[in-house]
Amino acid sequence: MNLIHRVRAIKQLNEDTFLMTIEAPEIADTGKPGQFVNVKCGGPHAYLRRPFSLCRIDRERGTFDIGVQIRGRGTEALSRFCENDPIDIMGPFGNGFSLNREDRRIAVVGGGIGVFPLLQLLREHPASEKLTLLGFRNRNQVVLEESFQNKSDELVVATDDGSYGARGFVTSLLESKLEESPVDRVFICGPALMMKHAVEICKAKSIPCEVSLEERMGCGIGACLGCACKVRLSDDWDYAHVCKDGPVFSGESIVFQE
Amino acid sequence: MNLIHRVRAIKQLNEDTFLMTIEAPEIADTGKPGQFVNVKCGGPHAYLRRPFSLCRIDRERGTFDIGVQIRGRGTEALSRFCENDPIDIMGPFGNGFSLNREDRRIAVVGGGIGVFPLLQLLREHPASEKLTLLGFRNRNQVVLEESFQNKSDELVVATDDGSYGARGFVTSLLESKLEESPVDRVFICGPALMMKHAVEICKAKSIPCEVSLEERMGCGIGACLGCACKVRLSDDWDYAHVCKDGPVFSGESIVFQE
Amino acid sequence: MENKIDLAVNIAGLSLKNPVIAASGTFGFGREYSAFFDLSRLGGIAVKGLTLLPRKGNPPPRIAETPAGILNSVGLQNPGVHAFIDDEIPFLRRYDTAIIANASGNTVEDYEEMVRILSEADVDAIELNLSCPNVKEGCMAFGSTASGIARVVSRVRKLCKKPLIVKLTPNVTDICELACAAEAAGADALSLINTLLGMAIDAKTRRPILGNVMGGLSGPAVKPVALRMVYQVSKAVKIPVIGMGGISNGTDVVEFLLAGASAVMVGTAGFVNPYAWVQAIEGLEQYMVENNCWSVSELIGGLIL
Amino acid sequence: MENKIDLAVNIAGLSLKNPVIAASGTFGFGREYSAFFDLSRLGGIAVKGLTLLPRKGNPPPRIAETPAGILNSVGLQNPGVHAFIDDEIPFLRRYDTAIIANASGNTVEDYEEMVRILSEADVDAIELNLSCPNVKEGCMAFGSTASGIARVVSRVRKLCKKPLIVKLTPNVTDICELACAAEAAGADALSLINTLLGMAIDAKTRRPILGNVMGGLSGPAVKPVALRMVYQVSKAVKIPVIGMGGISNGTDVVEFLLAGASAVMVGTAGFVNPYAWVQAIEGLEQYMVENNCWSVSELIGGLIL
Ligand SMILES: Cc1cc2nc3c(=O)[nH]c(=O)nc-3n(C[C@H](O)[C@H](O)[C@H](O)COP(=O)(O)OP(=O)(O)OC[C@H]3O[C@@H](n4cnc5c(N)ncnc54)[C@H](O)[C@@H]3O)c2cc1C
Ligand SMILES: Cc1cc2nc3c(=O)[nH]c(=O)nc-3n(C[C@H](O)[C@H](O)[C@H](O)COP(=O)(O)OP(=O)(O)OC[C@H]3O[C@@H](n4cnc5c(N)ncnc54)[C@H](O)[C@@H]3O)c2cc1C
Ligand SMILES: Cc1cc2nc3c(=O)[nH]c(=O)nc-3n(C[C@H](O)[C@H](O)[C@H](O)COP(=O)(O)O)c2cc1C
Ligand SMILES: Cc1cc2nc3c(=O)[nH]c(=O)nc-3n(C[C@H](O)[C@H](O)[C@H](O)COP(=O)(O)O)c2cc1C
Ligand code: FES
Ligand code: FES
Repeated sequence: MNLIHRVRAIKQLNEDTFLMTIEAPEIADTGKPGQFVNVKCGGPHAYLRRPFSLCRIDRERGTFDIGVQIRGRGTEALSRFCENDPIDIMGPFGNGFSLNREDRRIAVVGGGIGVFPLLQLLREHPASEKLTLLGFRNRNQVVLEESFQNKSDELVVATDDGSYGARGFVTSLLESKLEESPVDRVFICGPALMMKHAVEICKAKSIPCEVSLEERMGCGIGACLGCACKVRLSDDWDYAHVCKDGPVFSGESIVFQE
Repeated sequence: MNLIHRVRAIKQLNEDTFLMTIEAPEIADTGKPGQFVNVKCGGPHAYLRRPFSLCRIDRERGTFDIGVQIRGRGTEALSRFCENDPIDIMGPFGNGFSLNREDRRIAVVGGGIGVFPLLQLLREHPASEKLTLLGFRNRNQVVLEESFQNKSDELVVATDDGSYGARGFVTSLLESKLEESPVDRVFICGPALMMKHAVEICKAKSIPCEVSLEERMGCGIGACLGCACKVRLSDDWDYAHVCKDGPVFSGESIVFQE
Repeated sequence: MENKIDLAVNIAGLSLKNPVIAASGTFGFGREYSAFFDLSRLGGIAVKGLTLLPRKGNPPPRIAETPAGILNSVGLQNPGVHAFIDDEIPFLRRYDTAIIANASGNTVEDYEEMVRILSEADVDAIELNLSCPNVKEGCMAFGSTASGIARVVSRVRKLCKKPLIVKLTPNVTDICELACAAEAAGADALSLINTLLGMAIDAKTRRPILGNVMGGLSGPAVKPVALRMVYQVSKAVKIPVIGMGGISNGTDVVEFLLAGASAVMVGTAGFVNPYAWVQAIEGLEQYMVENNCWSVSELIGGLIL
Repeated sequence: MENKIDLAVNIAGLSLKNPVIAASGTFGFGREYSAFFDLSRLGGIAVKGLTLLPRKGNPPPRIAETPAGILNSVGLQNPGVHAFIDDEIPFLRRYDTAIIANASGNTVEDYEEMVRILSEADVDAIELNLSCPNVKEGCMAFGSTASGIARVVSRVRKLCKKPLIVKLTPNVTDICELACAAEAAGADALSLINTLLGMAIDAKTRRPILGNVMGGLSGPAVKPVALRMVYQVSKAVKIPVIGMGGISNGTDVVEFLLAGASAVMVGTAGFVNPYAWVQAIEGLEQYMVENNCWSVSELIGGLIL
């Protein structure tokens, strides 16, 4: 398997977030929305690879995009890549979101960098009606609004501080939207607390939902058992593994930690 | 002290050796032949700095050159720097070669990458007659011949395999040249074994000589006592430190290891 | 170039086509990495640490990155020895590589039972994990004193019908003392090092990064410690030593062989580079070609002082 | 912004203007780094390890680079305690920073004599080095058992007129046992960790890189082990703990304080970045500003579990 691909473009989205386009025909060919790639970020301090969700796939060009927020040494090193640089990427890994024809109306709910995997989901999902709810901390954090607009029948953006779009948490938006008209499935990605609340809202309305989880990874492919997350069994619980059993799980199955 | 300087040019000298020009007015101003700089090479695997001798100083432009042979992870990372890249360099450190007006005739003897510090020595030494003897493994390893030619009254190049210039070791050249006509001082830099032999030759002829030593360094400034080398005392021996007491030592004072 | 280089080694009756083994806990049961290369290329596979009953392991996060290394607190999550025998051995036996069962227990009786079961199973050797830092009972408690090691090893020795490898912890004052205790009690070979006990803290949240607070350090950062211990132990005992800790490439393999190891294990490096295992073999072979070395035995313990 | 942040700490009577101390053996006697910054900015300076008589140290090479770390086998090269007092203290006293004398010996009597001499000298504290891995006798022999530590510390305690810091080796099974032994014997504070014993081999030459074969590992690579030990020890004893091992910046300092250290030492990182010491102080201060923290004591042991 060839792991060395090529950076095709880097586009700054805001102060600390950028979109990287990578040429990798095999990944573009087989990648599904919700899957992730595991990237060697380089730099003297990032030893392990870092996982990033497929954000947009261009199968014709043989490229895909990842959206990256600079959070620490790995993402910092990644931000220094330039066009045409070789880049070491493994993937695509994980299961991806469900793409059911029966789901006619869907809602996607994204918070912060959790919005990234939802874009490709919107691009590929066969539903006829797509509602998109995105939450950001403030106006400066809003990213990819136009791209989401293009792929949604309705898009609502909220900011925690009201500096852009609706004021408040995206979960409140979800609650009131579901009140107005229910959907067949909700797809959620964002901070753990946000996902927890969103899942509770869906549960209360008996609407099935899927969440995309994050966990610190070792191998990224299921060999090290590093990326455990707690899942409900019928009368017990167990650990599943985000890289292999996920990163997408049915919202009901996850035991969110405090 | 500002440690961040700028790469001005990189020039390949042969397959595994390059010359790097660095803009650093303070280092160019104060640097003396035989002194070295301590360079953060970057890359994921080189933690410590690496020492390189000042090879050529251009005080007007405020730049200096180092000649670098790729030997391992640090020099490998260094070879990837590009023009205009910032580079973290400490120096100049060490004592440098003696520049005595009384030394009218001098010989410099360089082996392999040991030739580098000798170029700036030739450029600055006040002697009226300068003999330069350079030894390389083979024709492909010969570097900077023209620069040395320009600064020497006589230049002889030898290669171990005779593929260029004289055949054999530079120490044999030294021996026969000193036979022909003695000099006031010999300056030697190269592999340990070569320096050992060269010093013995000088000793036999009672000609004072100076050698520039290499040793693995921690701090590069005399604080860690890492770079010890064995020196002769009148009736005993002690450790001196290459970074602070050297890298240039009088040839007679050094106890060369087997 | 005609290649007559002999990479094979024999560790106390366990014959390996080459000295590179996948380290326990980093390679699962081989399935994941079989997508990247033919497992038959490996000298052997030490499977994920097994216990009598299935174990869930420790709470997440279980991985923290540290300078040139990682901490893990997986805590022996595994499906239990019976599921291993039923579900994993058949898969592994499709490949021509040695299977090493890594066994842990809470009590001496656990270890005995594990060895009894595994002696009847289709595995090529048993590696006794007396050194896992991530579980409360067992393991380290036995593994960090000579008397603990002597007790467990002498008891299982009587039941063990396979080559018995004892894996040692580096978190001790005198690893040679432990190595000698294992040898005297009947170990056929030793493997070392397991992980160094460490910890990572997130200054922002003021919390430990690992759910289990402490974890085991592995990867390149530990290589100097591992190399030193392999050197010391292989001088102290007569049985073969399998070296590991931070090995990432063929040069690292050579260093461990020179220090006295008869074979090596590669773990953490494979997380970053899934070809680390095969590249370690290729790198070793290349070194041997370049240095006119025709058999691995010429390198073992070949350090020049 | 008005800065009311209080960086001062008091370690068993030793008051430091801030908790960052230069680690012994990495800072000489301060002269070299005084060309880079004002030594008065430091909380303190632990000088190069001293012995009664001058020592030449070990044969070169004495330094080997390892992943994110270094090995050293300097072996306590120093001019002897008398030369230190005559030639170095006057220089150091030009700066407003605490002087910590790091003392080693081959015998208990050596240690007693060192402490007797240093108690009369113009130093602010004595750090007993019971943990140098680079010398054959003394040090590690005493330092790696509780009884050895108890013996040396209780004997010097009677003679010591300065705050007495005992420096511990990490190359032990149970560092808490040693820490408690030092506390019981009268140590005023503990400092840890000294270096981890390690080794590096050059595959090309098949020789050890260090002239002394083995050496002490320091730098970022050891940070997780150091942090774990500081955490364990500061829970086990009541006396203050000075933490070190791989600290390179302010965030690292915060992590050690959270783990329980009352002050820290910075060593190897300064070889790469001569401003590491002052940047560690500045980074700590910045963290405190950003986190509304007005006194270092709010951070010490502040780990949230
Ligand atoms: C399946 C999956 C998909 C992801 N997709 C994206 C994406 O599309 N875009 C994006 O910007 N980020 C994504 N992340 C998160 C991203 O992997 C982390 O932000 C990144 O690993 C941080 O690396 P760092 O070196 O910059 O941070 P570090 O310096 O390692 O740590 C900084 C902080 O980042 C967080 N972090 C570190 N490692 C991880 C990890 N493996 N998972 C989650 N958080 C971590 C921790 O809170 C830590 O405190 C995803 C994570 C997972 C598991
Ligand atoms: C005072 C001084 C001046 C020097 N001047 C020059 C110069 O002008 N041009 C040049 O090409 N090289 C010079 N060197 C040597 C240069 O520092 C080393 O080649 C370099 O440090 C190797 O780094 P690396 O990471 O590539 O090698 P590594 O991967 O660290 O090791 C590869 C090999 O390089 C050698 N080596 C490693 N560190 C040192 C060291 N500190 N000193 C000597 N050898 C070492 C060892 O033999 C080792 O096996 C000088 C060394 C000293 C001490
Ligand atoms: C994620 C992880 C899980 C591990 N699990 C086990 C285990 O179950 N049994 C065991 O004996 N060693 C286990 N180890 C230790 C490794 O087998 C090996 O001893 C150690 O990681 C050092 O080698 P390395 O640096 O090449 O990884 C584990 C290591 C890691 C990183
Ligand atoms: C080159 C060198 C010399 C050292 N000499 C001494 C010493 O003389 N006495 C001592 O107690 N510790 C000595 N140490 C250990 C350091 O003081 C410190 O405990 C260790 O290096 C860990 O900290 P660091 O990772 O910040 O360097 C030395 C360390 C190095 C790297
Ligand atoms: S990261 Fe290794 S199992 Fe998921
Ligand atoms: S390298 Fe530190 S004293 Fe010379």
